[in-house]
Amino acid sequence: MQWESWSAFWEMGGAAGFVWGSYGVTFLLVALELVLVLRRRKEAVRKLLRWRRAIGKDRNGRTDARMESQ
Amino acid sequence: MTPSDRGRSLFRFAAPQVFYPLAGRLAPWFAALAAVLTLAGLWLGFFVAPTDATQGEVYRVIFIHVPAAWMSMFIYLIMAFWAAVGLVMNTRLSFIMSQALAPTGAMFCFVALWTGALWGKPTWGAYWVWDARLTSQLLLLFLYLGFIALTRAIEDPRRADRAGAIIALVGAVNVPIIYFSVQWWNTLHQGASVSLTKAPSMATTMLAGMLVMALAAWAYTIAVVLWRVRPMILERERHTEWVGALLDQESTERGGRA
Amino acid sequence: MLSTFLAVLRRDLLLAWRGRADVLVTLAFFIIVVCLFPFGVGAEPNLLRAIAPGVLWVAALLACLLSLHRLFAQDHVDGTLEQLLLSSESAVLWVGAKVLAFWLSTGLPVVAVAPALALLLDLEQGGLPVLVLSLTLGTPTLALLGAVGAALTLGLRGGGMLLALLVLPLFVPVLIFGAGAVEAELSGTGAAAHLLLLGGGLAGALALAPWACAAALRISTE
Amino acid sequence: MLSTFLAVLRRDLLLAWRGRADVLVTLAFFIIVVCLFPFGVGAEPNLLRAIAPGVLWVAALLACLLSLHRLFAQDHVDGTLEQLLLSSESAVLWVGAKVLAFWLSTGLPVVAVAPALALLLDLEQGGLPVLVLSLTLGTPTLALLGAVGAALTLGLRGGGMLLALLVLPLFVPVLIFGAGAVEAELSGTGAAAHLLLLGGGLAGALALAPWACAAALRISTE
Amino acid sequence: MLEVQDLACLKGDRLLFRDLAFRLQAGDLLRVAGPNGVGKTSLLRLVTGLAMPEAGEVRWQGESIRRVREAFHGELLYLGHLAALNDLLTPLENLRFATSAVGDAVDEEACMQALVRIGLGNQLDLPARVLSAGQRRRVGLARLFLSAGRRLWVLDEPFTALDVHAVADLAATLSDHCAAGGMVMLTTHQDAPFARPPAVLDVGAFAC
Amino acid sequence: MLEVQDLACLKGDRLLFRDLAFRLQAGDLLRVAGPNGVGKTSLLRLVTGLAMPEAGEVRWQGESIRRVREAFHGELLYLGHLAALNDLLTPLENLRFATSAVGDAVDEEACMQALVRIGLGNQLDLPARVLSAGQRRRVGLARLFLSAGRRLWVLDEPFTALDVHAVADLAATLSDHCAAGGMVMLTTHQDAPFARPPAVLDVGAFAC
Ligand code: HEM
Ligand SMILES: Nc1ncnc2c1ncn2[C@@H]1O[C@H](COP(=O)(O)OP(=O)(O)OP(=O)(O)O)[C@@H](O)[C@H]1O
Ligand SMILES: Nc1ncnc2c1ncn2[C@@H]1O[C@H](COP(=O)(O)OP(=O)(O)OP(=O)(O)O)[C@@H](O)[C@H]1O
Ligand SMILES: [Mg+2]
Ligand SMILES: [Mg+2]
Repeated sequence: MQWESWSAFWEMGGAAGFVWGSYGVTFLLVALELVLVLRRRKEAVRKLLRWRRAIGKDRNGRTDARMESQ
Repeated sequence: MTPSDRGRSLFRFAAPQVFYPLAGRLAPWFAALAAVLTLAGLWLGFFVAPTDATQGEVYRVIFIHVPAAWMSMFIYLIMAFWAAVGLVMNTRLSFIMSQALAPTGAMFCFVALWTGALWGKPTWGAYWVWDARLTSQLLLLFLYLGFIALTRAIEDPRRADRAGAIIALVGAVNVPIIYFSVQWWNTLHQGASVSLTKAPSMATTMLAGMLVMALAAWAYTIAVVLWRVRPMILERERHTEWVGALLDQESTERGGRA
Repeated sequence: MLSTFLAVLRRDLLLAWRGRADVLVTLAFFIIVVCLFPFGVGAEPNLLRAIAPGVLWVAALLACLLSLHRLFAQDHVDGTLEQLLLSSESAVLWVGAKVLAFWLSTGLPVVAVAPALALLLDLEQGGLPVLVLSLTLGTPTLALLGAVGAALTLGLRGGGMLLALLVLPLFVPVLIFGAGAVEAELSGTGAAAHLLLLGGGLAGALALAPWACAAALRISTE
Repeated sequence: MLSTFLAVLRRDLLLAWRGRADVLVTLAFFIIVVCLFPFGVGAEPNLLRAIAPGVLWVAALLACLLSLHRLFAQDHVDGTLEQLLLSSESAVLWVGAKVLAFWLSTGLPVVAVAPALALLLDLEQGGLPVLVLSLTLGTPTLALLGAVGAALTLGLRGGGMLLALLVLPLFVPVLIFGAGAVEAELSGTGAAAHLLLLGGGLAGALALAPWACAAALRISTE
Repeated sequence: MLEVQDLACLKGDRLLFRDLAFRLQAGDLLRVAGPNGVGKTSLLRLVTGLAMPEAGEVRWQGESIRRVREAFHGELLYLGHLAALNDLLTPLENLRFATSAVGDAVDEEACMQALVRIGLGNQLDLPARVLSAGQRRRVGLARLFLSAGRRLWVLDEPFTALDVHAVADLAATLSDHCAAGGMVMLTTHQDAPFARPPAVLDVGAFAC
Repeated sequence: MLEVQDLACLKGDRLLFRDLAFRLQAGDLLRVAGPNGVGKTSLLRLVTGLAMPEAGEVRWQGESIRRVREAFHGELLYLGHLAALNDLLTPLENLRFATSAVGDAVDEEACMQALVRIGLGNQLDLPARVLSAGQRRRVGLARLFLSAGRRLWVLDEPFTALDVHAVADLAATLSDHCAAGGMVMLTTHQDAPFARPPAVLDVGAFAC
């Protein structure tokens, strides 16, 4: 382990801006991509469900009704 | 032929139906692998690898810079490969794959540029020089953006698939041409005042960190692409019965939870 | 077989003639872009001379780029493209005819006035023949590559700009070798290698672009 | 009165949003043109630094020029313009709204990314604020002047190019003062005079261009 | 109300018609007739003030429309050959814009109802680009339901591309507008079931 | 001759029709009917091969048109909603190009006669831009007179914008083509005086 202290680690020998700037942006982008990708599926499912309801193919409308009556 | 037979023969794309659940099952494993490898790579990079004699600590950017640069190039090749498969075999899944790869490739491309620029300022004194490798990386970003912009601009998915495939292939033919032309262009003007190959010979721990991070990038890419492919499959196969059944199930689950 | 090729070629040239204003204006654009530089950069002769080949080539490239969207747009809007695609001839034929007519009516004039503009920017006289030769080899390549982009972006919103984004990375090698040829000649290295590569690029584009373009057109009109 | 202004502004911004790709692609075009220069001119940093303000301004001007034809073209083709001219409100109002929406969706992004590109060309940091200020004052002037040209060339064949020819002479003074401001700042003379002139130009254009544009539209649709 | 006097129209070197005159009063429905190319569209554009006549004058309430342009355009609804649709916007957005741009304050609900009434209830969210020929036409015609306040309707071939039901519907709407004191001037080559047979202006009779 | 099987057409989210099937034999005149937006134009484009079906097949002489594309297109004449006119060229130049581009060897004299016959004798030298709506349509239709050799005519709303005489004329031309062993498939919302009442294909019956 070559770091004397945590503060030395964060200073990165004076290159903090460059190193953490690189890592920060990279992980920010990765996080953003993950959020977008995972949200996209939920949105797609919601959109498709709305679409199925609109074209009246939603068999589940009936199942729901049955479940309520139970 | 009975009506129901006909209904089934209407939509006979078996592959997506198989691939969809498979992707859903595999993706978390790759994501976990990526997380573990990233942690290992960061530990190697920050706590095991020694300070560089000439550059000091700045060089630690290398652990994302190089894997990102590699990934951006690999991903373009894979993208073009799937595009070609799609055009030849006329399978929708291949087109979907190539479109799902593009954003991640563009992301890595941008990361390589960004980290390189931040690295360049302390080492070369400028964020950017028109070096051959840098320039071809920039053009690669444009190729990615063009592909994404084109496929997004076309609403009809079938047309978007094919048009995107054509531009991906044309781009793939051009990547080597660009690379060599840029190299030649640059060496004609200025002696290699800056050159990446002059980078310090690496300690083995550095190399190990870099390789582990590259593997992490691979695992991450696979996970993200599998996740991105799933909703794309759903949207395109929405007329099929299996998607219908799946959606019904999904909405019951939601209804049940509510 | 040849009849389709000739019919399309004849019509497109007739249209270019009928719309002479267009051709002249492509030229005018080329001239104006070149003339803008002294305004933007300042009138110092040494500086201008140093950037002259680059500016001329960039201007030629932009002039080509900006007229590209015209290549199929009108025919797409008025339905002519549909009719051509319903022709029983191979689409590669008439695509070739259209690109040829396009180059004759926009590329050739640019090549023709380039030497005059080079004199304006004080380019040394020795560079002129190489400039003309490099443009003669390079602009048809640009037209061929650009045609693929034009076909792909047909009828899309913001098509003109999207087109620019798609084809500019493809244009870069042509630009590098084109402008490079002139600079190499001026610096005494000799332009032969550059010109050979430009020629090779043209041959490659001739062999592949019409097919890609025909495929793209079928996709775009679906 | 304001309702027409707002309706047009809202719709045009909505359209810009709907066709986001467009806005992004205008930007991409700006970026690409700037990046082309090193390929044409060569990668020598000193040369690049010397031409940087000129190149940036010429690229901004071209990006504006190339999106100009979009300003009225679609509305003309689909008949919306006729309907707007049949509105009982003064045409100056909605012309103003259209130009404003146009600048917000194409000029503003260009102003926003210009500093990053300036770094790419290695422009000295001191010049950046002046560059941004000069573009902020200059690009709306370009949009206003360009709108008159766009209105005059509406529906003409080769409109895009004719437009370029018409408005480029008007754009040249803006270019001279815009690029000049940055160069003056870098050479230590101070950019105040240039910026004042740019501001004056903007005020003048704001006062006159919408009227000219409205008149031109009436003529073009007759 | 609307009065046309001695109108002549020159196109290129061809004088399409001359000495054309008619007047339109509250409740009138006028069908401009004549074979293809006789000058019907040209006449309509003269009447709306979009084009200027070679000779003669168009008067609104006794005043030349060039002098009372604003008042006249406030009372006029013109639907030409072109549908005035932006391909990227939905029918609803197009309709809202079309009304508010000419200064009619119409709320979204009313626009929606007009579209549903004209049979585009299922296409409210589609971009206009993908609509069929008849559906595009209908979006333009939906403005009729929102423009009862405008007295003069000038329509160039409104029945084009419409199916039979829509034609009957439209004819009824036009008849109603006239019954309520409005004026309608239209061209068409098709027969339509108007409540009362319309007056006919044969442009061919004034051709040169 | 022309055989359509199990055709399905998907537009965006909407399956317009499925399981659509019909056949067309020498001498048949088929009118594709249905309300606006049901999918008539879409069907015509599938039949010509300009668009690809979601499912099903179009067969020409028993072979899928994708396999015999060239032979099929050599026998086909398609006139769509768009007139395929270049605004700068005269009707004569447009017509000559339209015929020679698809490989029909037609000389100038024949083109001129076709234009005169369709009533454009006075407009031979005008640029297409200034033609009236009906005149533009006629230039497209003039191709019919020069395409007797093409067996299958597919026409999308050919009667649009035509005046009554032209409609009668066109109907007669179509009837003649069928009588001579050709096939015609058209859409229209107007009635036209055909020699024999055409067979009707109601797309609405296959709608989903
Ligand atoms: C914006 C600036 C930069 C860009 C676009 C860029 C791009 C690239 C690319 C594309 C690669 C992969 C090349 C290959 O594997 O063949 C790479 C590798 C590399 N880069 Fe950069 N780079 C930039 C700046 C820098 C800087 C400033 C340094 C350090 C002084 C640097 C050091 C390295 C090293 C050491 C490698 C690995 C070399 C190898 O594996 O052969 N890069 N870079
Ligand atoms: N420059 C010109 N020179 C000669 N004739 C012209 C010129 N411009 C237009 N025309 C003619 O003027 C007429 C314009 O007619 P217009 O469009 O008003 O006809 P229309 O009655 O609406 O016909 P349609 O029923 O086909 O819509 C056409 O006959 C056209 O040929
Ligand atoms: N992306 C889409 N999403 C949903 N519906 C669509 C989409 N694209 C087209 N449509 C619908 O498909 C239909 C296309 O119909 P088409 O143009 O074939 O109609 P048509 O029968 O020719 O009608 P018309 O008589 O009006 O010409 C329209 O109803 C349109 O709304
Ligand atoms: Mg008319
Ligand atoms: Mg239709």
